[in-house]
Order: sequence, then C-alpha cells, then structure tokens
Amino acid sequence: MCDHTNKNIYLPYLATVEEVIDETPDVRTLKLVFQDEKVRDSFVFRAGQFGEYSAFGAGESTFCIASSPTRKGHIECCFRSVGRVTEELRRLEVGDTMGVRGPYGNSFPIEDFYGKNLVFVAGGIALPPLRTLIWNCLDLRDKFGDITIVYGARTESDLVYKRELQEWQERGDVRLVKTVDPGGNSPDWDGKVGFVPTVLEEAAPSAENSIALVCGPPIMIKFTLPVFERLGFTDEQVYTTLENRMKCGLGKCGRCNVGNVYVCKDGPVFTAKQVKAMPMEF
Amino acid sequence: MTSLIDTTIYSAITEAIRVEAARILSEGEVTAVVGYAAARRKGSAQPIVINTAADAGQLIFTPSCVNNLAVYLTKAKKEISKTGKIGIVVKGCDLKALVGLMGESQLKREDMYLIGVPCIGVLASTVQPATGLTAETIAPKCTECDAHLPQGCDFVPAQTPVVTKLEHKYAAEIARLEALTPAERWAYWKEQFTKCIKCYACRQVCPFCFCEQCLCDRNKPQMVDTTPRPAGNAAWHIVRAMHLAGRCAGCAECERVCPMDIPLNLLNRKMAMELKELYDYEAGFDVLDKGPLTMFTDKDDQSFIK
Amino acid sequence: MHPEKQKHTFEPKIIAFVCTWCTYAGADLAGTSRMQYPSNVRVLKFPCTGRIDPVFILKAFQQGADGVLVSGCHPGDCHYIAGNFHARRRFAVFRKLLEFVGVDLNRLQFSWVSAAEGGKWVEVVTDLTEKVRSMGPMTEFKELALEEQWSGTIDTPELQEAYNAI
Amino acid sequence: MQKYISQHNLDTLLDTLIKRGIRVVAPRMNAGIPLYEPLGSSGEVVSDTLPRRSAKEAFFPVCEDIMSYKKEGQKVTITDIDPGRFPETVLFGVRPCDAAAIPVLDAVFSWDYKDEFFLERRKKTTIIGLACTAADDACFCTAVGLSPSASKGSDLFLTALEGGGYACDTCSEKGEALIANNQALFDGPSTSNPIPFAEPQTDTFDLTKVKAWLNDHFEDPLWDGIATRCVGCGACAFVCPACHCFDIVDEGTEKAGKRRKNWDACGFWKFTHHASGHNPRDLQPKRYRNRIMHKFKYYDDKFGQTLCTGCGRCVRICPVGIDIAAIVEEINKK
Repeated sequence: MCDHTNKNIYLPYLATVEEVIDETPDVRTLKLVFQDEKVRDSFVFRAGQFGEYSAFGAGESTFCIASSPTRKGHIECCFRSVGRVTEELRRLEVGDTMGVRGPYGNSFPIEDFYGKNLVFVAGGIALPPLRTLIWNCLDLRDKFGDITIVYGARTESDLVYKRELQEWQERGDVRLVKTVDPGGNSPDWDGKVGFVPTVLEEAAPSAENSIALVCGPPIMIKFTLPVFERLGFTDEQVYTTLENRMKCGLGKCGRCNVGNVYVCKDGPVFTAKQVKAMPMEF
Repeated sequence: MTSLIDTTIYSAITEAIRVEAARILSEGEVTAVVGYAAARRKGSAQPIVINTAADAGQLIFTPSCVNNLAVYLTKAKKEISKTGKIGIVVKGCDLKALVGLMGESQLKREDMYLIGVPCIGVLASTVQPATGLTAETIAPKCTECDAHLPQGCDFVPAQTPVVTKLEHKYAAEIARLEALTPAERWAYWKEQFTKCIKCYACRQVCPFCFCEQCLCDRNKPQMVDTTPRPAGNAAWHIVRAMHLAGRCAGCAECERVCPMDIPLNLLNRKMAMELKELYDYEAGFDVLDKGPLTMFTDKDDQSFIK
Repeated sequence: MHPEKQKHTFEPKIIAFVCTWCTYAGADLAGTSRMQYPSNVRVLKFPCTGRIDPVFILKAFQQGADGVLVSGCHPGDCHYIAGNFHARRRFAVFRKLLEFVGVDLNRLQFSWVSAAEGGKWVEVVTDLTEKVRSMGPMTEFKELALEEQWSGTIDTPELQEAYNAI
Repeated sequence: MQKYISQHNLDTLLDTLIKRGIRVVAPRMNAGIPLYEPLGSSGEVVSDTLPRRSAKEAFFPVCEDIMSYKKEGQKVTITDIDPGRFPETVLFGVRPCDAAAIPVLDAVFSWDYKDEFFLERRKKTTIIGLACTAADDACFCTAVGLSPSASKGSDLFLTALEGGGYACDTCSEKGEALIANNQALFDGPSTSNPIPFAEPQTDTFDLTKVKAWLNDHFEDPLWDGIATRCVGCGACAFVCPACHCFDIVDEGTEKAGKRRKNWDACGFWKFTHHASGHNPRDLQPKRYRNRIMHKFKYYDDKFGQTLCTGCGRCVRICPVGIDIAAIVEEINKK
C-alpha cells in the first residue's frame, strides 16, 4: 500500500519525463523521474500495480507501472494514444512535467512463484503489465525454473518493446516465442505466424510445477484460458490482470466493479479461478 | 376550489385501447405495443412494453399517463427490439414528436401502428399522481394544447375531447420574461441554471436527443464543461435549446422530468415562437422532410447582418 | 504614419469567426493595402460560415471574449453554394436564444464581407471594437465562471482574489 | 437525558449559530423547491416537506475542487486544497432517512484510503435530526429497517411535541457539546407526548432474502423487464442520500485550471465506457442491474450495510416511473 504523507489522496506526485520511446506508431513509453527527492526514495511498488497518470488540463488515465520494481529511481508507463488524456500525454517531450498517483491495486504474488516454471502469454499492448514481472523475475533469475514468453500482436509493427524482445531472445535462460497474426508478417520475419492461443498450444509448455500469466484483450483471454486447461493448468495456476475504466484508483468512485469485486482495490491481478467466479461483466 | 376537469372519457378510452391492442397483437399485425400501465403508487402510471394479447389488459389511460413514449422508438433506446411493426399509444403532443422523427427519417410510418388518444390534459409533474385533474394541477403544456385529437393515426377511440379554455401558462411566462431587461433575464436564468445538477434526465427523455454521443459527452474537444457548476450548466442548457430549435414538438417532457423543476420548456417554446415568426414553421401532424433549420430561402431575414 | 494611439483604460477582446474564402481574403486585402484597424480582434478561420457552430460563439464568450464577430461571404458568393444561407437562419435563431437568456446582442455582430471589401472589414471591426469598448468588459460569463454550488465553496483566497480581479 | 427546547428557543439557537459564523444548513425553499441549503436566518426553515435533494450534499458536494494546477513552460505547480478551510457546519432538520445514510457513506470513504474531503466535513458538522411526521406513498423507510423516529446518524435528535417545542435526545458528544454551549435554551424533559410519526404503508423487506436472490440471479429476465423502461439518466442517483459515485475531471485553460470531483451515476452509458469503445455495461438492463446489486448486495458484501434508506426520492423523481420499492418487493416475493 502507498503511504500517503499528505492528506489529499487525490493529489498526484510530480514527475519529469526523462526519456520518450516510440514502441509503435501510436504506442509510446515514457520514462519518468519523480521531481520530489523524498518521493523518489519512498516510492515502492510491486509488479502488477498500476498508477493514475495526470496530463494536467486533460485529466487522468490508468495504466500499469511498466518498469520493474527492482529498477529504482524511475518508473515507466506505456500507453496507446486513443483518448483525450493519452493524446495530451503523447504531446509531452523530455523535460516536461506530468503527474503520477499510486501505486494502486494488488500485485503478482511473486513470492509464491519461487522455484516454479513461468509461462508469460501476452497480446498486443498488454505486454507492459507482464513486462514489469518478466524483468522482475529475470533480475532474480535463479529463483525460478524455466521461463517461456509467448507474445503476439496483429502485425510486426504492433510489437512493443522490440529491443527487449531481442534481448530476451538472445538470453539463453528464456524461451521466447514471438508471433504475429496471419498476414501480419513481413518476408524476413523470424518469429511464428498465427494467433497467440494456437501458437501457445504448439509451444505446449508443461503444466507441471508451473504458473501461467496471461494479459491481453478480453477476446484473447477468452480463447487462451481453454488452451491452458487443455495443457493441464488448474485455475489457481493461471493469473491475469483485468483492465476496467477507472477514475480514482482507490475504491471510492464506484465504476470499476465487476460484480462485487472492485478491480482497482481487489485487483487488477486475479487468478483464473477468481475471474471465473465473477459475473460476465468485464 | 377550481372545478375538476371531466375525465370520464378516459375510462372508455382505456377500454378501447385494450381492445385494439389485444386485436393487433393477436392478429400479429404488431410484435409489441408500447403503452401505459398502472404503477405501485396510487393513481400513478408508467410506460410498458407488452408483447402478448393477454397483457393488453394492463394498458390504461389516465391523467397520470404523462410520458412521451416516442423516446422508446428512437435509436437511442437500444434495449427495445425493433423487429417488425410496433404499436404505440400517442397523445397529440407525443404524435408531433413522432412526426418530427419521421421527418428526420429516424422512423418509418409503416413500422408503427399509431393508437391516438383524444386527450383533454394530463397532470403536472409537481402534483401527487392520485390528485384530480383541475385547472391548477394540469400540466402547463396542456393549457396551450392544439392537438387534443391526434390526426393520421391508425386507430383513435371514438370519444371526442371536450376542452375547457385555460389561460396559456407558457405564453404568459415568456411575455413576462421578454418584458424584463437583459440583466434581469440573465439573473433569472442564472438562478435557474445554478439549480441544475447535470442529471441529463431532460436529454434522456427527449425523443429528439438520439445522438450516438452527445456533444456534452465528448471531450475531444471539450465544448461544454461537464461539472454541474453554473457556468457548465448555462452552456449545456443553451446548447440543448439550440439543438432542439425547429425540431422540438412541445411535449415538455424535459420540464416534467427535471428534478429541480427548471422551466426548460420556456427555452423551447421561445425558440418555437421565433421560428414561427421568422420562417412560419410549427410542429404539427404532417411530416415535413426538411425542418426550418435544414433549409433556406433567398428571402430569409438578414436585417441583423451588416 | 501610425495614427497616434491613445492609451485606453479597457482593451476589449474581440473574437472574429470568419470564412476563409471571402472575409479572410478581405481581411488579407485590408492588410496588404496597409489599412489600420484595432488589434483587439483575434481572427479564427473557418471553411465556411456554415461550419461556424453557435457553440463556438458561446465558448468564446465563456472564455472571456467581450465581443464576437461572425463574418462570411455574401449570399450567393458561398464557395459551398448554401453554407451562408444555412448560417443566416441558424444565427438568426441563435441570436434570439442569447437575447432571451439575457446576453446583450450589441456584443455579437454578423456581417457579409467579400474578398474585395477590405474597407468594409476594417469598418466592421472598428465599429464593433469601439462599441464594445464603450460598453465595457462582458461581466456576465466571467462572473458566472466563478460561481460555485453552495456545498463546494470554501473561502479560498484564490476565490476572493479572483472575484475582485474582474 | 432527554431535554426540551421550545420553538422560539430553537430559532434563537439557529440565529446565534449563524451570527457566530457557523454555516447552518437546513431545508429551505429555493424558487419553490425545498432544498438543504445554508440559512440566512432561522425564519427560512421549512420542516414539513422532504427536501428534493438529500443531505449527503453537505459532505459529498455536487462539485468541488480537489486540486488546482498552473503550467509555466515545462514546469507545473499544483496547489492542494486545505481541508482545514471547510466551514464549521450545523446540519439542521435532517430527516431520519437522510441522517441514516451518512454513517453508511463513512464506510466507503474511509475504506483504506481516507477521503479527507468527506471525512473532514463530517468532523466539522453537527447533525440535528428531526422526526418525520409526513410520509407519502413513495416512502418505504420502514421496509428497509429504518423508522420515522430513528436517530441513526444524528448527533442531536428532535421530536416535535404536541403543543409546540421539541424533545431532544443527544446521540453523540457533538450533540452534548451543542447543548452544553447553549445551556440556557434547553429545559428539562417535557411531559407532552410527541406528534404522531408518519407510517409508510409498505411491508418490511427481508433484506437477507433479497440479497440471497441477488447472489445467484445476475442473469434474470427481471432486469430486462424493468430496464427496458429506464432511459439512463442520473436523476435517481443524484437525489439519493446513499449514492456516492463520482467523476474526476480537469477544467481550465492551457495555462491553469482546477481538478474537480463531481457527482456521477452508473446509469450513464459513459460511466464504464472504455476509450477503446468497449463498454462492459453497454445496455441499460446491465446498468440498472448494477444499481440494485450495489445497493442491496455489493455494499453489503463489502461493508455489511444496505445502501438504501427508503426515502422514496428516486421513486418520485424517476422520469419513467421505475419504483425501486416495487422491484425489491417483487424480489422479496420470489
């Protein structure tokens, strides 16, 4: 939980944009450094938590904290510019100021994953919520079994974190399976071609002593969960994050609920078992 | 105590509507009938959508049947299945709204089976549902009604409405406001708009507010402030009145449903008066394929233009 | 040969919504002919008067304009044939609405200025600026912007300083 | 120990509070509508009708600034709102159905994160409840476990007595403090009996049975039956004493502006609409279901309380006559 020294729980921390990375034509990653010295040291978060990012004059928007908790001193956020706030964020250059509120929500129970094999499955722009966990695990590599990453997008240019995909591919201790939807590949594409669920079925990671982590648009999750069942994963072994419209991020404004579960307070990280218990309203 | 307006013909009208609805449902001429049914509170009524002839018995028509049911046929109301012909119970003012919607090619006449109602008036929003209909408790719009007997419907009960002459409430209020100075009018409207809490009931019940995404729900660009501060409220109500100019049929649902009793229909009646004066347009029973603000003549007034 | 510019106490803010084919060209002509006119006017270019939505005029007044000018092609000259005819009706009705709500119509001026009428543009802008200058700032919308609902008001110094800044 | 205050002394009490600079909020007429609003003088109080909007507004304003920002070049300075400056308030003439809703809201506004905007105003406000003597057929407070004489939520509870004056029971230290500060205006307990309380005619709902039904009827034709009528406005949520959902929006120019928190409602299509176009609650039946579920199930799951006090405002105000009491009654019979 974040310790709010000041009393106004809606007041954001100010952060300066240190680096701007264009992942795809409309997806951008911003590297942020908190302006206030005290906040820079005291800001502690866990993989899977999210923040409310302010573009002053436009409002706030909700994305996960994309950088790994093991990397101190800065945080990263990755967003696609679709709405008013994200388009305003896109206009920020290096040195500009924006606001960050958080960290909010629960996180991946990384301690329970020690000693287990990990299977990361992500689609399109849903890699960032898993990327924070991937880097977290890679920084503590010896604590885990083998790590498989299945990541796909509509076309090659839609793949985010291309540099890191390269890095993961070259590492010996990670099995990366890149894919693009049929027809999205260019001639010299070295990854697979096919939808993420089918590619996952081919990769067929073993369910024995392993944890699956899924993140993607609702349609992808709907087709990926059955694949995991066929591969022998039980519902407790599969984790996912839900993306609902949020405003306050701390359980007050009443809009992110799926059934009686507040995605911002009781989530965003849930096991497949919890997701199946929720009514179909997300 | 002012005399009760004789509403005995409403029970005969209720009977006629039930028989007609049962007939068109059982013969399969319509897939559903949108009408009024009794609600829990004594004397109150609520809209209802019935699909079987057996349910036709629930239909009623009383002075509490105040809703304009046309809103249920617009594309804003996605929940009601629009397969096949739909029957709808319409008062004169509601029918004018339907005619306006047909003019804007939102609805087709052959998709609707119109059950007209000879209406002598319904209750105002400020009275309890069970009170009797008198010159005091009647809705302001009914004091100026010229559509007691709807025209061009598929079926109208045989009753003829006996109408008592009533003092026109809106015309009097508009005249009073026009006599004030601009500063006094601004103060009056500022006080009214300050009461608004942006619940958008006026927009959601209006048959002509069928936009996919209302100007006020858009934030790229943010033309109208969303917070219910007086500044945002004033902008909202001015934009609403402008977007309904030349389209509003005078069903005064916006004024009826406003939780804060803001006299919203004054704005629409004033616009209607201006359009009558400027372009001789008036909401009526015959479908016009072009509203006053979607057409022009080269002799339009331009005295205000340098 | 600038005319001696007297120091005025109040400089009105005038917003001009103009159509690009006629009035903007007319204003351009006024410029190239070295005609002088008050610099209080801020010109916004639109493809046609038909594109000028009444909510723009409302937004201009809300954001602090003291006077608004809407100008376009003469009837018949419209590049899009009927843009100014529709606009004519729309603004005739919108004027009545603003008048009914209590806005002083002297602050809202409509005009037809063709591409050849640089002089008329200067004349329209100058008249409106002087008229609005004599009327003083438009306080209605400025005061309205500071009004709060009773439950949300706290006597912040900002609010006080804003009130007496009008 | 029950005390007594005459009508005259009560007016004097309110006037002295106003003179002392305390904001006295009570039902008064505003352009023909009874509303909870700050009083100019005690004469303005109207205590025979239920105000059109609820008393939650004294703690959860219809719109309030939560931050302001100024932008210069690449730097932004944000200024916080100092909760210390919320005015001292006495909320007078609060009906039991309004007063009972306020402690229910305490739960969500202090769930882990303390919303100082709400809680600070709560600390600075003394609530003087007034027993209810006039109910119409929309009221159903007795159906949800409350009563016209329930003092829940009030710091001081007045009961009108025959022959004028009020019996007052203190329900909290704030109430005692108010009496202590104005000792002279209060007398010993009176013997005359109270004016008969109102009797809403609805039979009591078995809220646990209603909740049990809701637990496993997320998909049910009941929702389609009601919500085809609902037109999706926010009137019921805004007049409700218990509804607490809000929106946060930035308003201002490029250079400076305010971040404001204002009322929002789950009935609106925009409430859960994603920028991607996806909307988990796209049709009105899903939205209306969420309203009933939140009031009679979700809030109970989270905080063990029902988010409805039976004031009947939503029943009176609904543009299309949707009656929450009739719906819960129907569920109660299933």
